[in-house]
Amino acid sequence: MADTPQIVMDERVKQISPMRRAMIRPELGGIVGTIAVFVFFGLFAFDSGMFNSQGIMNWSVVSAQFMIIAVGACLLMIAGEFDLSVGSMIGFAGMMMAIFGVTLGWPMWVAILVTFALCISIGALNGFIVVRTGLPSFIVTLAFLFILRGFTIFLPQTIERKTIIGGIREAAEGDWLAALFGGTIGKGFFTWMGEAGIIATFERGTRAGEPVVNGIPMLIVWALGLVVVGHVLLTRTRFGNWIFAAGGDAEAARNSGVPVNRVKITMFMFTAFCATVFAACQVMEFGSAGADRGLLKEFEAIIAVVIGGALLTGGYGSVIGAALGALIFGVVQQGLFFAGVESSLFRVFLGVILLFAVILNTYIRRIITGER
Amino acid sequence: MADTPQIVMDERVKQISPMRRAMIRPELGGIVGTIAVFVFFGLFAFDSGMFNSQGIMNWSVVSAQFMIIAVGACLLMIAGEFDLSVGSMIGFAGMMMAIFGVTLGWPMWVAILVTFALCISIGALNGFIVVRTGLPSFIVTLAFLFILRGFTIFLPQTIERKTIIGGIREAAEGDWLAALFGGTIGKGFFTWMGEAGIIATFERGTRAGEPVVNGIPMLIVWALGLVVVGHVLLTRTRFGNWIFAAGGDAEAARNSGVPVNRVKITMFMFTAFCATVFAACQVMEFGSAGADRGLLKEFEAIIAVVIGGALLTGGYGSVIGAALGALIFGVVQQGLFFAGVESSLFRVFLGVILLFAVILNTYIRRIITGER
Amino acid sequence: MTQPLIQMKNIEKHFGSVIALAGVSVDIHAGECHCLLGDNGAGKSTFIKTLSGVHKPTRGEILFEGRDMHFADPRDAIAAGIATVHQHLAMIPLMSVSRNFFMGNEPTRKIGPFSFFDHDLANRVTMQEMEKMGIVLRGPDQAVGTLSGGERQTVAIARAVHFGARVLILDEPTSALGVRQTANVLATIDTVRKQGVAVVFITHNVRHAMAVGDRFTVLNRGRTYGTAKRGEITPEELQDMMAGGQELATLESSLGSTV
Amino acid sequence: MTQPLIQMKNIEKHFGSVIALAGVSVDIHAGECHCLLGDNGAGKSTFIKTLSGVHKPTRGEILFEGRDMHFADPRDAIAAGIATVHQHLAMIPLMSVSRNFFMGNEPTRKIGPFSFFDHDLANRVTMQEMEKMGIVLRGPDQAVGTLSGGERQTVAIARAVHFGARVLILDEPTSALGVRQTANVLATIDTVRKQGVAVVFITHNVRHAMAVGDRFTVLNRGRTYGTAKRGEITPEELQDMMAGGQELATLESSLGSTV
Amino acid sequence: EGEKYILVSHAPDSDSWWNTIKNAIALASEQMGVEVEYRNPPTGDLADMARIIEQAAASGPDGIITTLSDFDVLSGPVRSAVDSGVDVIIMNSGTPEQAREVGALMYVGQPEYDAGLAAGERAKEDGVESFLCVNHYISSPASTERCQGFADGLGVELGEQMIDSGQDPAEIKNRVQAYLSANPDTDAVLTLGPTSADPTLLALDETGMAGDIYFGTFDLGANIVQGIKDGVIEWGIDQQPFLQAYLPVVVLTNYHRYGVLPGNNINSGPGFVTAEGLEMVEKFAGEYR
Ligand SMILES: Nc1ncnc2c1ncn2[C@@H]1O[C@H](COP(=O)(O)OP(=O)(O)OP(=O)(O)O)[C@@H](O)[C@H]1O
Ligand SMILES: Nc1ncnc2c1ncn2[C@@H]1O[C@H](COP(=O)(O)OP(=O)(O)OP(=O)(O)O)[C@@H](O)[C@H]1O
Ligand SMILES: [Mg+2]
Ligand SMILES: [Mg+2]
Repeated sequence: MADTPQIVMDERVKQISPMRRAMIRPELGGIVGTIAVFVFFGLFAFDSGMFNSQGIMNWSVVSAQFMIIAVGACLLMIAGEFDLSVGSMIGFAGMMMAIFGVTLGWPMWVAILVTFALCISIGALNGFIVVRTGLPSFIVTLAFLFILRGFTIFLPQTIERKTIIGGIREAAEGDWLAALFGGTIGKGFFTWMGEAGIIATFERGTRAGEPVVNGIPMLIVWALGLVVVGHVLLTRTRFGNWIFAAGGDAEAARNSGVPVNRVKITMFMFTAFCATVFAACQVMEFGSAGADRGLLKEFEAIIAVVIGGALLTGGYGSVIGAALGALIFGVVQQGLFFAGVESSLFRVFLGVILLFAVILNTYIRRIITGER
Repeated sequence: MADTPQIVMDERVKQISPMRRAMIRPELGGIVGTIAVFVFFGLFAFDSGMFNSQGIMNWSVVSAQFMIIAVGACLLMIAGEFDLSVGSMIGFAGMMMAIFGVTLGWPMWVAILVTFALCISIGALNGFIVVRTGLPSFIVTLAFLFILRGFTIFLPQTIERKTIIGGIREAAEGDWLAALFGGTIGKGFFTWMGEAGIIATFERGTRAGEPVVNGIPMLIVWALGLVVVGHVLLTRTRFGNWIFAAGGDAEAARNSGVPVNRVKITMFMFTAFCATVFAACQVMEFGSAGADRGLLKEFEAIIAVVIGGALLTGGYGSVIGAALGALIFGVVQQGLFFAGVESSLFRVFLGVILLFAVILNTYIRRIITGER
Repeated sequence: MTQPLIQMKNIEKHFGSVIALAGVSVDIHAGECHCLLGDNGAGKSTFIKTLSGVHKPTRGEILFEGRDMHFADPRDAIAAGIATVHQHLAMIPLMSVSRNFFMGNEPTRKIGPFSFFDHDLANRVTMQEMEKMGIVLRGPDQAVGTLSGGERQTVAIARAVHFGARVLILDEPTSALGVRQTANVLATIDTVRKQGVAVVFITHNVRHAMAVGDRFTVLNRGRTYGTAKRGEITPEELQDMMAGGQELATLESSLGSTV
Repeated sequence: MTQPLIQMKNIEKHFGSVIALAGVSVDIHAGECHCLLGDNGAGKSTFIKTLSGVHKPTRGEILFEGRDMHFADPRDAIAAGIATVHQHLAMIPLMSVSRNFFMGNEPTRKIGPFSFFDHDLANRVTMQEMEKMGIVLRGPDQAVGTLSGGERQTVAIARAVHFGARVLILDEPTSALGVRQTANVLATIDTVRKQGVAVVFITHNVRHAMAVGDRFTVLNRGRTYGTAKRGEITPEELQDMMAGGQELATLESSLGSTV
Repeated sequence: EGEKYILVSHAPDSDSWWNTIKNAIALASEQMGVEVEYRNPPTGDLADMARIIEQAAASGPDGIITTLSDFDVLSGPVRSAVDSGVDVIIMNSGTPEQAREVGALMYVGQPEYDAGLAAGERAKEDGVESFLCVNHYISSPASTERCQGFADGLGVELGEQMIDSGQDPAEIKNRVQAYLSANPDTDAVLTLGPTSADPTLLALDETGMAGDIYFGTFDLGANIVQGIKDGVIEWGIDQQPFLQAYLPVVVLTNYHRYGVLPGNNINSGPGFVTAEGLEMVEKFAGEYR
């Protein structure tokens, strides 16, 4: 029998320094972008109030919103699919909560739970159609974009004779589950900070004397929670490996014993879950559900994920990256307002940043994966 | 030397009947859909005015609109890319014509030509970025969706202090080029038909006695022209073969001597051209350009193309199919109005039709291409 | 002769109007290398895919140690100890070598109620196994996409050997490999066989088949054309069988000996 | 000896930090089959891609009939009479056989000022050429995706033969083929060579190389390892060269003869 | 009996303000015994709306009630409808002059620019010198006109005081906060409807500026009414959409049945709703108000 010949390192490849190797990771684009964005606004909008406690809370909340849907979109995209119905799902979920909780008068926690169940089932249906027919998810979820939005307008109009249903805050008063989405935490701490003069207090109006920021909204808690869960799931579990495999090459993964269909359907469900969390937080904060909620959110989620370094075609990406993408997106959006840039130019900036981000990320990814 | 052994037909495959083979073509889904749609509305909306001269003109014009952008989107999609910036491009092109022709007061034909040049260059830029960086066209054109829309809002806002610029009809009066987009043809014939009582005439006002439909709008002429040109280009020319090849497998095509980059960039330019034609017809007909023109038209184009049987991933499709897809889309959209369906349910129908159409088309395609 | 590890009886497989397998029977014994030969499109890949759970046979039965087996999907086959290296590589270029190595068989470690992917173990095992095959990786987190074709093939085989306790199926593993890599793979087959594993080896190369095969089954147009034992058949006879029984005499004379 | 049709001198090709070719020189003569051999990753495909215009060499020169040549892209090479069948098939599964056959070389017919794709001619030629190769198509509009792998390979070769007036490059055309199909391809190479075409044939199979090759160049790690003429070298020597000069003696003894 | 009317709006079908309109025509059709259909361009694209008017005319109704949010785009189709024998009433946007020009019977509504101007003048009296206009529908010309009118009423440049807020409530809220903390000496906030007013209310509440900053809004909704009641919102400009839809139906029906027609246009707004007399408003906000 042959003793296997010793194969040595290829002398035809230049070695990459360990320092460079440590830096080259999927999140790098996101990290660089985040630093760039903060430096930029630190220079041009520092005295606009963007970095006082209120300002920080301002862009944090916006970024947290993006983060919630970006986590779902990121995992789904890594699993090789994407979901254009996220925005419509947000509108639909909010409306269903309002119809169940206000119009039908169910206890709010029942309304919320039933809505979650309903939306996750729709996510599963999306996924089921995609894996069963082999159609591109672009088309299938585009169909659901229309279908869900149609129902979101049609149902309240038929049932309640209006397209905004209010009174949710009142209906949710004292509800244990609603408090998980609508409240804030750390109120005591912020009050103390306000008294100690660490953060500013209101000088005028009905709440003079209270601290300008009176707690961390649950929205932010959810966002961070989802990012952590998503990150651990993706990088530290067996299921995470399956997500990468399903997106990298579904056929190969299936042949290696990965239950690809289950993975994909689960990810569609998780995306729907994230959209519903988004809707629940929004409905509880604003107290009303409208038929126009969530418009274009699917694109915003995809943009955050792509800025965060994920590959549109699946199999590559990181939740931390997506979260940083959401942060960049939120900071830029709010920062332009703080900096006083003409607001209709926001879209132009967004487009340009998106282009630069993907070009940077492509470059990084090629180094990592040896893609050609 | 070996005489090459004679390989006979494989006995392990059932033969397909010639009849079935003749029917199985990319357009089949579109043809079946068209027939189904007309039968449906013939039954349910016949006496609603949908099939009188005015009604026919109505859905014809709407379908023609879809057709113009669908032809571009179809060829681009067959070449393996797609363009999400079509809608923004429509808004942008119209706005530029208005700014050049009205605000700056250039002769309308100069304004139109400069706009065409500008928009086609933007299309080329889109294409150039896509082929150069190898980024998915989804992302690149999404960036341009935002950038162009941003400028479409920003420019008139800054220059004219409003988001809508009117007075184009006046500026275009007597312009030879504008007439190519805004006028009608066959006036004499329609007048005769009106006099002969074949079609209805106006009952009052300054136009009393004239026929209600007084000619075929140039929009329809453009649509049919583009469909014919697109179809011939795709099926009967060498360039058409390159389009299929570029979309089927860019690498393989390149190795076989197909100038893939040129083909793709040209198709991006052609899509931009179609969008500009759309914008020109709209602007000339309505006499004003607004920042909200063309919203979501990119999806409508893609939907028409996909209903028409093209493959989202490129390399397969037909212009005739796309045109039928546009016809179906237009007839359904207007027909639902004629049939008096609750308008918020329109989207639900659209989504459901889209799903059915793609499932049917996938089935047909698998038979043709032996895809697995 | 002992009881075969796997008996496949009259397997048929239809894809719509295409009849890929029209009745194929093969026995596979432990510690033996069974070569599957045949023309392009004869149905070899389809046949082993029914064995590895990718396709469900339309008709026919699979006996594993005498008991009836039904694989719903590849996971079941893998769980039963059947490891497969498919013709079109089952590697995911964007993923790291160690993630690929353990794809579908991830080792887990419990921390409290949760079980986590045990990266340390995975990395260690991967480096070890690859070293055994004579390939030194830059690191276990190197993406498979950066490996050469031969190296990838080796990862796939190493993986199958590591997990494939009972049966190892190799679908044309050597077709794209250089001479040295081929020698390596053949040597590995030899080792594995001697460890008592049943090997199913598909190839178009008569010499590769003769080098390691114990038995040779030739498929032709979806049917078993015949089975022969090592020593009972000459390379030339085998070659004629593989070409579907056609004598390639004319070619031989002008181009010399067996191809 | 006559002037070579193509001389490639000291070709180097770098991809970023990867040095794929570190200086390779090869002469190609008309009417001769030149075999290119070597380990996986030796640079064979990269080398022929510089010849077929896919890659621009980083350094080195290509002389075509003694004149300096620069190919900006594959079209130029094709125009100069260099036809290539790439290792990873250059066929588009969704397109019909005749469209594939003429891809990049579409025959046109003028009607007025416009030139149209001449479908009739294309279909006729395709059917003829495929029949010559022994493959009867259902029709010229059958999609390539419905052909078996071997049939596709044959289309690619038929296409290259049909258009490749001067030089025909085949990158591992036989690696996935059955015995009969392989014999077919080798016979085709023989025919074409006798018609005065220069053939460049890449393979890992020593026997295939010996069967049709007139000269053999072995690449190793991006460099020319050596060139030999038919009759000057034994299969065993050639095999040792291909494995990078390592003697495979141990393997030989246990598994018998050349693989 | 059973006359058929079609009401065409320019709003995308997610715009909630039009809900009142739908309710009004439902009520009017029931009371008058006529059939009224509601149509709108799904994305709010005015060019699509022109097609809908053509379509409506083709389906041969007795009358069409439509907005005239872009005269250039809509005048052609409306005039064709009139000429082909369909009676048209212009509602909501447009001006009485434009209505006359296209041959409509009458105009019912609130000229947007004038409403903005009136509001601006009122605010000026109250000592406002700078403001923020939260435009949630920037691509619609009517909403820009409101802001422009308000600026002209105040006698200041509009400039960058109008922001494109988008339609997501959280983004609106945070953009308003961002603007206000970057421009702390802003005197007033003007919102253009419930979509932007509701989040703005929250924004002001959170920044503690509620009740302190001068806050006016167009159109009513449940939260706006509550805001007026709480003293956070100074006034809401009520254009009474109910009347805009209800009256044309009644007018058309009576015109067709008895040949009677009011001699003049009807300005349904601007009416300023303030803290006084809120009861009925409160009860029906978002439904009939
Ligand atoms: N999923 C499928 N759908 C339809 N036909 C199929 C499918 N898979 C295989 N076939 C057909 O079944 C036949 C057998 O294919 P298979 O891949 O098993 O051949 P093979 O013996 O492995 O050939 P090769 O030596 O070229 O790999 C071929 O005619 C092929 O076209
Ligand atoms: N586009 C590219 N970018 C980076 N590296 C490349 C590229 N193409 C080839 N290489 C590298 O160049 C080397 C030579 O590759 P090539 O494909 O020419 O080998 P080969 O001799 O054809 O091997 P095989 O026998 O496996 O086909 C390999 O190390 C390969 O990884
Ligand atoms: Mg096979
Ligand atoms: Mg190669």
